[in-house]
Amino acid sequence: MKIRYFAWVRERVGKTDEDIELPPDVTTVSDLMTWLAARGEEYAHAFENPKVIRAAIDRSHVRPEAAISGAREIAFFPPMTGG
Amino acid sequence: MKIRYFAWVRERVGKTDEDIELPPDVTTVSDLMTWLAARGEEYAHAFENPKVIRAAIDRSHVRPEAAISGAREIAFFPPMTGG
Amino acid sequence: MATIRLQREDFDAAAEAAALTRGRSDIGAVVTFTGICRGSEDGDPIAALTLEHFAEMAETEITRHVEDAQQRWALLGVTVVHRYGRITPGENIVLVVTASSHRGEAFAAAEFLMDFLKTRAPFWKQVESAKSKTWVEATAGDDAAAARWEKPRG
Amino acid sequence: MATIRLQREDFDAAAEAAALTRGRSDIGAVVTFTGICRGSEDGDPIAALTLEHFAEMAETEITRHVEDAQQRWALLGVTVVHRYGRITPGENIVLVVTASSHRGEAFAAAEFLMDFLKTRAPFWKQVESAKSKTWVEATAGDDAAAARWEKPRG
Repeated sequence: MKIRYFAWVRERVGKTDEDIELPPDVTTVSDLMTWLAARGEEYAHAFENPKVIRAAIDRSHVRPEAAISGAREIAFFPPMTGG
Repeated sequence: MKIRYFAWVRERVGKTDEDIELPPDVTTVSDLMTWLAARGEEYAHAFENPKVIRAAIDRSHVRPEAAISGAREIAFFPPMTGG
Repeated sequence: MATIRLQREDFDAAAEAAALTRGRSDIGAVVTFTGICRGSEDGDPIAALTLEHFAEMAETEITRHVEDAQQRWALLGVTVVHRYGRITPGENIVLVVTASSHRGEAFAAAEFLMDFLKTRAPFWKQVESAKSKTWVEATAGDDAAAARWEKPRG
Repeated sequence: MATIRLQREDFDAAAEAAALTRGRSDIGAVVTFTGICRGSEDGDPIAALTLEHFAEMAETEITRHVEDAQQRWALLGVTVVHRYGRITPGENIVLVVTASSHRGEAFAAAEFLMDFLKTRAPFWKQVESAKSKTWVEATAGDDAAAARWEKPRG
């Protein structure tokens, strides 16, 4: 599955995107944040406060409890500050 | 006192403005409309429904009960439709 | 800090907006409202609108409402231009430009000024069609829009 | 009937508004909102803003909100242009133009679109000052502004 990072999530993780094989017990966006946070120091830093991180599955905003099965691309980013 | 007319009030009265000597018992805007309406057919037509006519004393909107003493100029017109 | 003009000629909305922001870096939001003469009124085609106005009072009233807007919101610039005379479909009628640090103030002030121009500025529109000339009637909707801004009486 | 563009280059607000109204006589009201980079943030001078964006999602999200606005209000034209990349004080950031027969719809749609661009479009602003680069934090005020438009859930 393709994972993309933006803004300070991207800066902390240290990459814009990556392809990852997920274990079968990672079924929601929230699970995925917990799983990513355990991958290393930079991920732990990026996901230290999952409440402030927003997610999109296949370019639509989703809540942390959203299921990720069938997703092609999941993006993580801070709250938007456009406009 | 100078009286000015605008839009369909002007069209009905048939003039843009005039100088009038008012009798002392005409003390409010409402009195003035009643007094003007008795001046002739064109005035009667213009002021046949005083409720829909707006007035300004010295370029400020006023209500029909406003006193006219001290006024230099009184204007009558329909509700505004600018913008 | 405010430009108010009543004029027969057309205006250039972009030039007016540019004049408000030129050389400044404190403005974060500019709202421009342009009112345009439509080609039909209640479904009937029109040839033109003629705007009659009470010039001296219009200037006074618009100035008063611009000052009121400046007290209500932190505005960094305001421009109001209102045309009079004969205006054909597609032509501009009125322009309001408001500038502020933040968008909320600029939007609110522009709506406030337009609502007051519609109901309190001494302008009257006459519609000219192929068969007649008729004065536009004031609408309850415009009065309701203006009433939103009324302050509670103390 | 809608133009949506994400671009690095500046835009010409006047040209975009003119493009919406050209050759038409059904439009009575045009609202143009321009968001501009201010020279200071919370009182501290800034050198520039850098806007990062998620391009494919931004297009999808903006299109969705433009379609929502078109269903809510009788719009005769909508243009949204959002810049990304490095933007210095005084430069344009975002443009929303809405056209309608009547002013109420044009104002409401422009405010709606701006509130959603602020809170839902995937853009992130980084402030560059003489001493640091910091990401702008989302504000509760912007969330509240966007929440005004939420439909009651059935």
